[in-house]
Amino acid sequence: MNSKDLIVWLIPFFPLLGAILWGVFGKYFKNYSGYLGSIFIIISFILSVIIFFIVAYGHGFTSILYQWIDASYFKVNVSTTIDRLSVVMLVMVTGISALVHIYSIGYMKDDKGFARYFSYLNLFVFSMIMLIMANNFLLLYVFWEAVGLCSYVLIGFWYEKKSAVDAGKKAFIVNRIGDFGFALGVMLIFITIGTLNYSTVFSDIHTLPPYLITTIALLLLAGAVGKSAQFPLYVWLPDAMEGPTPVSALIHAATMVTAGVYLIARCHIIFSYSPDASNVVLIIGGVTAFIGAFSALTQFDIKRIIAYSTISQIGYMFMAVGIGSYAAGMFHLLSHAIFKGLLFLTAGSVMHGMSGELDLRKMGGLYSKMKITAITFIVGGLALSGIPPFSGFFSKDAILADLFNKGDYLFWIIGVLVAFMTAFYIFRLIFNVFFGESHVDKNLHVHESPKIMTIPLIILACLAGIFGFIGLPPFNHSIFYKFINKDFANSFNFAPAVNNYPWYLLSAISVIAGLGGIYIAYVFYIKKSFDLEKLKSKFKPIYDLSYNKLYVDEIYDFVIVNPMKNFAIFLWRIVDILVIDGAVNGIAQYVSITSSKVRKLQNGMLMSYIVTLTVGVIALLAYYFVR
Amino acid sequence: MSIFLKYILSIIIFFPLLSALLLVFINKKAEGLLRNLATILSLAEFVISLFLFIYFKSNTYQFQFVERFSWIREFGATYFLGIDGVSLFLILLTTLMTFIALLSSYKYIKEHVKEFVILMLVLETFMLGAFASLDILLFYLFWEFMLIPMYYIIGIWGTGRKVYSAVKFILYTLAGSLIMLFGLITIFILHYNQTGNFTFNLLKLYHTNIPLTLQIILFIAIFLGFAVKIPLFPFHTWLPDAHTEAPTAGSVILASVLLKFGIYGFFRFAIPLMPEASIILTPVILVLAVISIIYGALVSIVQKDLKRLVAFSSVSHMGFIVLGLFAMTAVSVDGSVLQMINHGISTGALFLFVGMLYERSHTRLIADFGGLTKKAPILAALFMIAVLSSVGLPGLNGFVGEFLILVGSFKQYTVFTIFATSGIIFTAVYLLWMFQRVMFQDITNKNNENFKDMTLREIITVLPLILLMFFIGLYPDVLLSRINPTVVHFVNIIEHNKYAYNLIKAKMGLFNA
Amino acid sequence: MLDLTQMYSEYFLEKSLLSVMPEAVLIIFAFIILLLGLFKSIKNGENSYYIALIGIVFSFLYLFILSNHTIHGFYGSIIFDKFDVFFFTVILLSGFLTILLSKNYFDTRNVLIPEYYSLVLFSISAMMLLVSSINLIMIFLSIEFMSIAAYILTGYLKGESRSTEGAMKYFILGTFASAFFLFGSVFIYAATGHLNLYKIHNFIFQQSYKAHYIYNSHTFLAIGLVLLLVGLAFKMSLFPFHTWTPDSYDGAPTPVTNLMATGIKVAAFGIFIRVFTSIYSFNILNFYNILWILAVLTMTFGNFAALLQTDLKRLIAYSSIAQAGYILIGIIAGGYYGISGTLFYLLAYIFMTAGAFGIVIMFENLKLASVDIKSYYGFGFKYPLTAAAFSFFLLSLAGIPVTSGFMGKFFVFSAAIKSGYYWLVFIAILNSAFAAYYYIKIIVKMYMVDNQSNNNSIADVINDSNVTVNNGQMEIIKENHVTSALVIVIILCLIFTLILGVFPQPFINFAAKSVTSLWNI
Amino acid sequence: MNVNDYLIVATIIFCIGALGVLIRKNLITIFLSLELMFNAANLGFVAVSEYLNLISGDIFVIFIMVVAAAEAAILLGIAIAFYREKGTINIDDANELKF
Repeated sequence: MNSKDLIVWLIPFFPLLGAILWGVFGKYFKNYSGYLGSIFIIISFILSVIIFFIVAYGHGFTSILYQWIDASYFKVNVSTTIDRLSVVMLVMVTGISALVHIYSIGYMKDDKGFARYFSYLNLFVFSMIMLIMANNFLLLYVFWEAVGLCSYVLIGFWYEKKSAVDAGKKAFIVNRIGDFGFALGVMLIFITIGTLNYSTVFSDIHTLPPYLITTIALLLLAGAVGKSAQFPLYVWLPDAMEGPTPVSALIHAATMVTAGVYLIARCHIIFSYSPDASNVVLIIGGVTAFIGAFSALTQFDIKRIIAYSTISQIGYMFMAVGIGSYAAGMFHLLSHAIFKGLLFLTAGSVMHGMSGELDLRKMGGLYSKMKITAITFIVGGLALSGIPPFSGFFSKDAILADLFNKGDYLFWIIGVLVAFMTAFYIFRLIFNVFFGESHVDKNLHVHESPKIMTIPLIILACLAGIFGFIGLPPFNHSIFYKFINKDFANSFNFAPAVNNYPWYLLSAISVIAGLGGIYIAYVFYIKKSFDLEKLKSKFKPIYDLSYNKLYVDEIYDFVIVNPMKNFAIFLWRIVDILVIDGAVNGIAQYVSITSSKVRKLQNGMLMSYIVTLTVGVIALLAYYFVR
Repeated sequence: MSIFLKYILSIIIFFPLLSALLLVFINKKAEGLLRNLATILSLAEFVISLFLFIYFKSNTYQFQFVERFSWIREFGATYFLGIDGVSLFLILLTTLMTFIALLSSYKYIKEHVKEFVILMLVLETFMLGAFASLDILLFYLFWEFMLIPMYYIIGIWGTGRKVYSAVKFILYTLAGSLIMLFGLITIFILHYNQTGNFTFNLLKLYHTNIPLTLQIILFIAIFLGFAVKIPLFPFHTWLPDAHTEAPTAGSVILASVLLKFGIYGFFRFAIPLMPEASIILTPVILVLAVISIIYGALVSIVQKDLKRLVAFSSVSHMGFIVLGLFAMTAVSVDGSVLQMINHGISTGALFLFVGMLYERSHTRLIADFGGLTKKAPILAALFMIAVLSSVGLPGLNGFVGEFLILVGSFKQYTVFTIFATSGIIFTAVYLLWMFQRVMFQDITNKNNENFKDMTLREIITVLPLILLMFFIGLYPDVLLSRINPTVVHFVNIIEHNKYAYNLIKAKMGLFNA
Repeated sequence: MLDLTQMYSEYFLEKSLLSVMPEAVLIIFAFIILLLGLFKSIKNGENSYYIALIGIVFSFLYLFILSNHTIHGFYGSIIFDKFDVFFFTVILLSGFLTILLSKNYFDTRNVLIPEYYSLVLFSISAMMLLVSSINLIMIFLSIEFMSIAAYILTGYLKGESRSTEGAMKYFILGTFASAFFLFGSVFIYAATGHLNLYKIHNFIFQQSYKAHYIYNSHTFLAIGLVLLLVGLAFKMSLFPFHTWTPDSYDGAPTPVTNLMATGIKVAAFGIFIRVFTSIYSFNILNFYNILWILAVLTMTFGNFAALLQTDLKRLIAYSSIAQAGYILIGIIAGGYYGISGTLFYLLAYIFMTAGAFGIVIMFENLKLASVDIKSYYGFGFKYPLTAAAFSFFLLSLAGIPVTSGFMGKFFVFSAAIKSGYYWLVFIAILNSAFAAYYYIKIIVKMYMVDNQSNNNSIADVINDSNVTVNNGQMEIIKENHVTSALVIVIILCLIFTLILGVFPQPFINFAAKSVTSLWNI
Repeated sequence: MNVNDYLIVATIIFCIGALGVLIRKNLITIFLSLELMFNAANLGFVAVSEYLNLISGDIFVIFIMVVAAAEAAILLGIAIAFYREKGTINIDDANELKF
């Protein structure tokens, strides 16, 4: 095990160590668990940065820890693959996690589950790192589930709240539905190719018949859709906001939910061999992007708004990877991680200041009260709505450009539309929270969050400001593309690098869309030049549709959940108890009735005994002479 | 030492019986002494059985630690013991679980302690004997008498409709095993007619060639015996009752060891004795298995009684194991063997936790719980781990076996496997929902206001299982490397017979396809 | 084939006496007891009990001395061979157990003790004679001898109407059956001209119908064999000739019931095997089918009738009918394995039955006059060892492994399958599957109860010493609900039931050896 | 006269006896019918042994007579005991033991 491997294995080691320590000896560590935990994460962040440079100036490598399963011809190792894709993700994940950890120290201060919280959080970081570093599908699947578990426990962190626990369960089960497909995909890969190692799979995948490749791709996609909260499995993410806000920031904005995108990017070869699957990805992405943005328009819960925006942003990424411009997808993934993490943390800071209030109708005019939060929030908002020079602009624009470039004009239009809506809802949020007259009830003391929370915000805000510039000069000449495309080079249908169109126009269009959104929000909520209520009533159906998230939950309940439940009850009450058990007991009944009849033969009458005997004799004789 | 190793199996089998005899002479008033002594003896038993693991040669499928003595010359029945990779771990599981069951029942069993511990030890002896014997008559002796102590345990220390459940349990299983006996005797006689000498030696009987039609009949006969034990879908209704009413220790043993005998019987007897028939009937059995998986899971969702829920869940889990076994690929069989152990550990642990809940609040209705995490964090954490291992969460033991089973069966029986895989969703649904209603949310029931957390003894009781869950989940090779040779051999036999079967099929045009 | 000249050459008295020595010993002791009974001065009960035991022991001794010889006696009407050795052993054992069980049984009942024991000895000797007789006359005589003793013993409880009624039913039916037996032998005599089993066998074997014989001798033979079968089936209590069994078992004093259930049944089977293997074995009138049907009917009836039975004595009576059905399977299976299996089963059977009756007597001493299994709750924990033993006997009757019952069933069934009676065995197996229910029901009653508030259970009766069952017999209960004799019986039966179940080898050898000496097996 | 005729006569007597046992209620009468059956057997034996010039049949008859006498004694004993308890010797009154 040389130094490189050692570093690689140390990265997940520290979070794991933390998880175990706080988990088992939590009550001895108390608040130190927070600080130590953050330190652990920072260490692994540093290590991953080192790895990043090792890879950037060297090349990727794999390192094997031990053989996990060896069942005759089914062999799986616990081993990592370190390439540009994974190191980028690594740096991002560890970085954001470090910030979130630090932030959490303040946010979760004097929560009785402090240590437990950090144990879960460390466990999550560990699982996420392993998910990224895994070099075979089974290991990927393992940690795919593991991060799901972490999100389950973290969403339901405040287990006394039924809504929280329900949300956690929902998240886990919906994810399971996705993983059902994922698992089948993994099995299919194994039985078709005979191994689960990335390298072999990707090199041999082309030998399979197309329909098989498509099937595999779609099954994997099912997993991705579940994890990344894409249509039709996105229902769990809004509810997931029941968890502590830093968790939402880390898991449900920055890292875990984007795992789906990472998966597709990781399996880009499989997808690039199956255009149909890629198109499915594209369509799902488009639909989701729109639905997310649309549902976000009318929500009042600030976290839910951001959650919907996450859904729709991931939709963007799906569109990107769907058309094969994985670089753009990854680019947006990273920048989104930053500014969405920022947005959530700031939202958390707002909550903290408002002592848990989430309804934006009960806010307003907070700007003066919590400046740092407000400013960082606005930065995040601008980034989200794709206003230059903030990171969102570059990444989103890259995607839009590639869409247009690929000739998927419909999806380009959707993209622009979504950009517009995005800008609108996020600034609706900002205006309602920070500006306008205050609806905060008087006896509530609003205050700015402590340093330990604001510093991460500032850091992230700065990142959101500058990060985008790695996307320059435009397209495949950009630093990031140059770096990352080395990994995607062998997927052949990725976005071409031609500039046969006025790209600045496109950028202009998207920027204008963004600005338009902001302006309308401004008109609505600051100038109040329209009567919103009238508007509401005018577009009532659409409004309700949006407000109730297209009734998807209700539909699921009606179509799947309830019938299933009733069927189960039927099986238990009717089939099990009535039919099968009834049959068993029925036999017993029958036997005992018969025996009660048989006993009557022995009626105590000597006469009848003699008759029986004689009859017997006659029967025997008859047997011979009638025969 | 060498002598010790030579007769180690007999020692392991009869040590508990002797311990029971020892306990007979202790005054029944001295309950504490009885309990401690029994527990210590069972622990010693477990330690002894570890020698098997240490001295087990993992590179061969041959039977090891073989002992053979003449027993009944008239039938060529011999006292013939030996273990391979499969029975090794089942024996270890048995000894461990008996120890744990005894440890778990310190508070639960309040009356007739003496009888209880004696019965438990007797039961252990017979279970071990059944796993170790390679002589069909010997096996049957152990196999059927096993029911009796279990029957007492359910009927005496059970709860609610215990008598009904106990009688149901014993009649169900007895009927099954008697019909099985019929099949076994017939094979024995057939072998005599072919070779002219009586023998119950399994390894010799393997070579009996039975005409196909008769084979199918016999397979069905023997199938009934084992299917009831497993239990497979239409024969499962004794299980919920037995599990629900049995005392914790009883449920633990029942779930973690007794159910395994069905699978073990298929593995060791039914399939190798009647390969063609089992190949022909595989589709039927797989259908039943898949039905059990989904049916069990769905029914568990709507259960109101914790134990009943776990019972149905183990119907579902055993379905997986049957699927893996009858898919008859090396991987899937590896998986099911591993999963037998896993199911033993996970479900055993679940029953232990349910038992703890019952001891504290004297109810098993899910509705009566809720919000216990606040009162009993340790219980919650460990219970959670057990639940997750039963859900088949990667990193814990359940996952490895389940995945091996599925991936192994996927090629031949894609459709079945897909249906089976859908089971993982339902499993998550019912277990997590149960856990939420029991452990999370606010305390609704006043009785749980002063709910105690786990005592040291209880922690010690479950800790081995929890550790094993992680260990097997993270490093299953320790088991697989020992199981695999046996399984590969088994599969080769079947493959060979598949060939033979195809010849037969060609000859008699069984299926025109 | 048997060389007749050689047979006749051995006819002289010593040998003849020698051939009946064990029986003779018993009869002598019986007379001794009777004589001692005349002297009122001596404490009769005790003495006669011990004398009877000594008699049995002596008879065993003679048996042991003669065990290696084969002796023909009384002009070819008695034979003493290995077969007898086995059956004598079994019968003597059952007699021994019976006598042990009888100790203290009559203390509370005013009956003549010495006569009782002498009668028991008489009937035992009659059973032995029956097994060793190979001549229809001898068979008839010993059957009657045995039965007459049994009739008296059944009605021995003076002033207890149940007992008398049982005796009466037993007597009428028994005599009726033996009338059939007689008439059957008339026809056989007419058909073959012989009363000696061997000669009859040879006659049928040669099928030598001479001109001056009756032209339709075949029909006669058929009638004869059928009626003969009726006579024997009655003693074996096969359906539909079982009707006396439950009632007289129920009415008789329990030790006597034990004697009937074990000794008489064993003797009946013994002679049936002799007759069957010699006369019926040609299957000229395919007797196998008829026995097949009889076996199925018998076991099914027995089990069905026992299923809902609550009176323990009747329950065991019915179960013994069912057992007869199982035993018959072995005889049907025939051949070396079939017959030796049957013998083994019989040996196992007497022990488990005697054990069960031992427990029954214990209950009776506990003053549960109608031995109603409803009142057993708490017994299991009040007398753990006794209850355990009882459960063991019941399991053995049910045929659960490690008990002799399983071994016997297994032996018999595999023999039957070997001879190709698949269906018969299958039915038998189904039978024993649901027969298990009523044995298990008793265990349930002893150990388990759904609601703990269960009154009038033995436990309670014992618990409060204030309770004085009718005019202070409580003391008597207290002291002899477990007598040493009972304990001995139970322990003996327990040990043998276990050994026969686990290490049957020597006993199988014993049975097999005795079978080899059997005619044309 | 052919032996068959004797046998037929014997059979008839036997059946009469059996019929008597079947239909009569009185203990004594039933026993008489039983005796009839026995004697039918005796007749048969005597006839056959006469016909075959054998002695064994006759011997058998002697024994049967003896046994019959013995049984008569037993019956009387039982009948008296029965009468003591029930005050009658009608067999229908013996129905304590049933089922």
